[in-house]
Amino acid sequence: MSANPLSEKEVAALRGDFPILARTVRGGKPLVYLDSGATSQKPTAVLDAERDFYTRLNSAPHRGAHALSEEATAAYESARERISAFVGGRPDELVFTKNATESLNLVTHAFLMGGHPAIPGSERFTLDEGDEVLVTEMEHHANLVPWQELCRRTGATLRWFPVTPEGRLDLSDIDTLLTERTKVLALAHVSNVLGTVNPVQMLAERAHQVGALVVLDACQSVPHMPVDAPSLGVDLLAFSGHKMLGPMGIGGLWGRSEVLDALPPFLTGGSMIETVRMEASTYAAPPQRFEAGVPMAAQAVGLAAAVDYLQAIGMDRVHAHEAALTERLLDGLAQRPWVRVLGPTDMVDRSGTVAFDVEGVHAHDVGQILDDAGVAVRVGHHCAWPLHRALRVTASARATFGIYTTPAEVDALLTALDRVPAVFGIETGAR
Amino acid sequence: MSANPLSEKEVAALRGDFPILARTVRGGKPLVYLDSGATSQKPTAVLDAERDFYTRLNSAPHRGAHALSEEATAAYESARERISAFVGGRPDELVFTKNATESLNLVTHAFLMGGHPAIPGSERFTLDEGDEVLVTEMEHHANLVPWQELCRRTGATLRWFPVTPEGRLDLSDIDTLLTERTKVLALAHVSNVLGTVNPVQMLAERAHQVGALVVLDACQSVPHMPVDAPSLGVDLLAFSGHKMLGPMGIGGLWGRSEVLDALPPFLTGGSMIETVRMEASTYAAPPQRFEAGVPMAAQAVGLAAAVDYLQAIGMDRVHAHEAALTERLLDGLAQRPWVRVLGPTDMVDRSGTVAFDVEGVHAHDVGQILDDAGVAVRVGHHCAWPLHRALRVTASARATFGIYTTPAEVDALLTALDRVPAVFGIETGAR
Amino acid sequence: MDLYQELILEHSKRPHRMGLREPFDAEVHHVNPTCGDEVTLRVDVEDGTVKDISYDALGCSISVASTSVLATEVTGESVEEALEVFKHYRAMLMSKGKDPGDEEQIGDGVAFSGVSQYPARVKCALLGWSAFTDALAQAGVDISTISSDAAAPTA
Amino acid sequence: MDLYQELILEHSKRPHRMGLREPFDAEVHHVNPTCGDEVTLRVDVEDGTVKDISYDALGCSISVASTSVLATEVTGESVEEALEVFKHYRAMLMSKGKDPGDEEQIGDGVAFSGVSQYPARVKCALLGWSAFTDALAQAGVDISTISSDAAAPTA
Ligand SMILES: Cc1ncc(COP(=O)(O)O)c(C=O)c1O
Ligand SMILES: Cc1ncc(COP(=O)(O)O)c(C=O)c1O
Ligand code: FES
Ligand code: FES
Repeated sequence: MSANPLSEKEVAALRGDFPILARTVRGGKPLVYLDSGATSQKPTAVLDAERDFYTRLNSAPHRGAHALSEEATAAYESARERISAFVGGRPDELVFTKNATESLNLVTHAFLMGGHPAIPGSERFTLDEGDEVLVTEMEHHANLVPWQELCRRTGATLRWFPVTPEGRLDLSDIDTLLTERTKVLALAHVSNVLGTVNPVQMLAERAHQVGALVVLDACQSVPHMPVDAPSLGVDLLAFSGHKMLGPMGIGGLWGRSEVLDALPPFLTGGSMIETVRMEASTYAAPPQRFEAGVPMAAQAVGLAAAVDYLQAIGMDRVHAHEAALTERLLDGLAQRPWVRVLGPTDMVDRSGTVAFDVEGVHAHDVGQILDDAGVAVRVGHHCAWPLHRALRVTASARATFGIYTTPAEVDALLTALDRVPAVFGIETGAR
Repeated sequence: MSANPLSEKEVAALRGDFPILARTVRGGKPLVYLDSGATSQKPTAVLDAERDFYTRLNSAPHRGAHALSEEATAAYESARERISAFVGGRPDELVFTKNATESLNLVTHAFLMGGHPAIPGSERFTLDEGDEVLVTEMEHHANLVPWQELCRRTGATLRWFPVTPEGRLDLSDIDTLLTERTKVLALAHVSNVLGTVNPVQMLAERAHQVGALVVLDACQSVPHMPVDAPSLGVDLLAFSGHKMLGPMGIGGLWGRSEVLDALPPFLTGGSMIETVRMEASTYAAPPQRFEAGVPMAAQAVGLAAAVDYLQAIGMDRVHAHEAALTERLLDGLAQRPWVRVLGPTDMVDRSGTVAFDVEGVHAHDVGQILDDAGVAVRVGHHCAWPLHRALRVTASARATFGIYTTPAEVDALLTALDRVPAVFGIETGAR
Repeated sequence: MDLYQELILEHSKRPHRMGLREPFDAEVHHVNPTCGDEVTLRVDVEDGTVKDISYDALGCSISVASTSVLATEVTGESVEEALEVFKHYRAMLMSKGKDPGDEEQIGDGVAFSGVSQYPARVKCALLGWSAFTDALAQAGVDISTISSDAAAPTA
Repeated sequence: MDLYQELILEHSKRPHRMGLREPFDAEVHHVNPTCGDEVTLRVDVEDGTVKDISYDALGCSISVASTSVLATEVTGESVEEALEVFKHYRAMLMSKGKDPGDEEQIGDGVAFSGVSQYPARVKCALLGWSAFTDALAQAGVDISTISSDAAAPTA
């Protein structure tokens, strides 16, 4: 990608759209928000879009014939169209969920139905003893625990690609791991700890050769780089709105039409039905089949505004901006031998997520020192506990970026970090 | 309840808090919003609370140690405390969901686990052939279809209380319907079509005598009258935020501690875990066990503001206000013999939901004539298709109220309704 | 309100060609999930001509009238012509008021042009017509000239 | 920052009474799910007196130091006194800065008063202590004087 990073002036202008960035913490220190990987900040345009929905159109979409409901339905469906297009999909290929976690559970629960009598083709989504689900050791709990539960309940076996010490997928055993027994390959596009960008296209191709369904956790790619679901070759793709400048409480599940068509419903209730009798019901076509109850229409409208905002910048430029910040941080950390970076230390197939460990100091204590300087990073296992075990650390500190992050903020992190050795009395190897 | 209805002046003042009520539809006609049962309008205080969260505290609650995350966590948990108290609960008795539909599915899916090895006491939530689930014929699809699916998958039998022509539960066969075989009684507190208030306390007592779990769909009671879950004697209680002046995308499930403690998890993923290994995981205590993924914290804060707003008015006064409107509408409809009211025509155990049928004219056509006059009512089966079948109508028109509804709006509905016979050439029996 | 044209009200009160008749090549049953309305519709196709459309409809004035107009306009036409009429009729309904409909092409179907302003009612005006194209397909007629989303518009 | 008192840093670097010893009446294993930190803790109770607290702790400075202070302060006390110390210590942590802690009551525990300003760290300062009260309960001690939510505060 040869796009230019954002200029200092551009970022400064952008920051004006995020009122929270002007606030101070811990007794007057300017907020340095380096936790966008957990959740991003929201531009005024997104907040305005939501408020506009509430103050002009608010009513239940797909549930009325009156003027307000017509307008709310149109706004909701226009949001679906724009957000689906953002990941390369058609309007009816996008299901709204509350977050990526629900999107992934929607898929694992489909397999628990053991095929649904009212959904032709749903027999495809069954798992039995002897079948296998393949994940990776770097998965977020959201793309691991649901598969564990699914395997526990169906008798299928969970297998996983291990992670190399450098934080890449170890594919050396691919021929024994990805076989005719594999019914599902579920993996992260980008690791939320290591920043590693996985070779999705290649793996999806291999998985399809053995007839497996490919489920992509795109939580950490969709907000940060151009993502085109069809050309990645995956079958289903989950993402979260709140990580991509959108409101909380909304996520997405993109699915190829043929796949969604055959997928049994998950949550059942109003508006996902075709006919209901006391004895039994039949179900609507996707995406409605998966959207039971009054949907988060205001949040969909807000997320569409977020997508518009990102597209106005250009996702290749968003990516270039964050890559520049990542490089700056990796360079700075490389000069501090008492810091160990988890994950790739170069920029090849790497995204803007930098986790690190100060040897001899617990990540929570590191984070506390940074926080005291106004620098907000995430500490802990970041919902990727098995990955931390594999890398032989209990926890790490993690800096993540957004379009509003500045090089000066990276430097502020490094400066604050330099207080750590003194406070906790560890050797820095300097002097 | 002897509380006073809101005075004209009070309602006029309140309406200033709902900017949407000032808008016009269909070529300049003032909006007369009589569809609050589908979703309520939101006061500025709620929109401000959400926006304030986003512009001051936005970050992922329960996922960080930095200042912002601490503040967001505190705001989120304070919201839980206030909202739980609103239905008579303790803080850890309230689970946040995306809507009432998810709340109810959370319960039905718990039974699909067949008991969870990691949750002591969860064996209680199992269903087998021979077991029965008892619902009513007046349920919203959200409290019917999930139980159908559960019965289909476990081999249990779904039974139901029928509805009398007057729109009350027909309890004459209670002794054959509610028996030792009954494992769950799931019912609506208030019908979203008929306005009928069901005798929950008595039924819960009877159900507990046979050892059944009692699940209450309180979607149409919590927003409109004082509700105290513990004194109703139910085990679990579901409601939706968007129907009670709160934001879209948030719902609640209140549960007695002992019940929640033993309930297996539903959605799995981040932040609902205790420990995670590749092989298996263990789960957190409620309410965290049921809140996988980044939650809708901003919406929780908004909903807490809605609860504050309602409490400042007083739920007994809210109820009195809506009762006065209901009586006015029922009186007006009684003077129009060509209109048939579905549900009780007096005010005994009746809430502010008035569904009606103009004989010889389809509800959608009735709704269209009203809409043309700016009057927004809901038309169709209102997600209660079996109830409509039982009452021998395909569809109905339904007016529902909020605290901002005025007597003049009820009159506007009646005036607009009077156009219907002329347009569709039906006999009114007048003159 | 442009919606309730006199012609619509008349057809809805006295639907033409109603009832289920023999012989027929295919019978379908379509439901509008949002309102619960239903139509059962039969087609009799002979030598590429729509010989009969018979139906039983339970629904709003728009859905009943549009099914009645369908039966009136299309019976006796060739299947190609019938599909052409459908395409033009649907285009008008989907146009949000931009396409007033051409009487040359869709005959009395133009009475439904007002429906396009009311998205929630577009399904009503298509209920019988979607059933018809579905029935044609089940009778072995190639309906690929109308796009695949035709049968199930999401309004 | 009031958090990292000298005493905390010292205890975290050189935790007192660490290691798992015999004899013991109960052993528990507690985990802090948000960070993955763990503590294994044993108590030896004799004639109503806490004879020994031995432990293995993997965690942040706050959790290690607080477990070390626990072992130092409470070993040799009667179980009643130990539970009293716990109650006062917890009250201080939960006070959001309002209760500075009383050295008479909780000894070196007062060094942790700064933690109450950092809600995300309260769990750290309680990890070892919750394990301790849990271990007492498992050893058959009546711990009802401390309320039931004590063992699992939701910070
Ligand atoms: C009685 C009743 N139950 C359940 C629901 C479902 O609520 P939601 O759509 O918010 O999930 C509704 C409203 O739609 C309702 O009125
Ligand atoms: C890679 C990855 N997957 C899944 C999730 C879960 O997303 P959410 O919490 O929005 O459901 C996250 C973020 O928390 C993530 O980073
Ligand atoms: S309202 Fe049912 S088809 Fe028109
Ligand atoms: S960070 Fe884990 S116990 Fe303190």
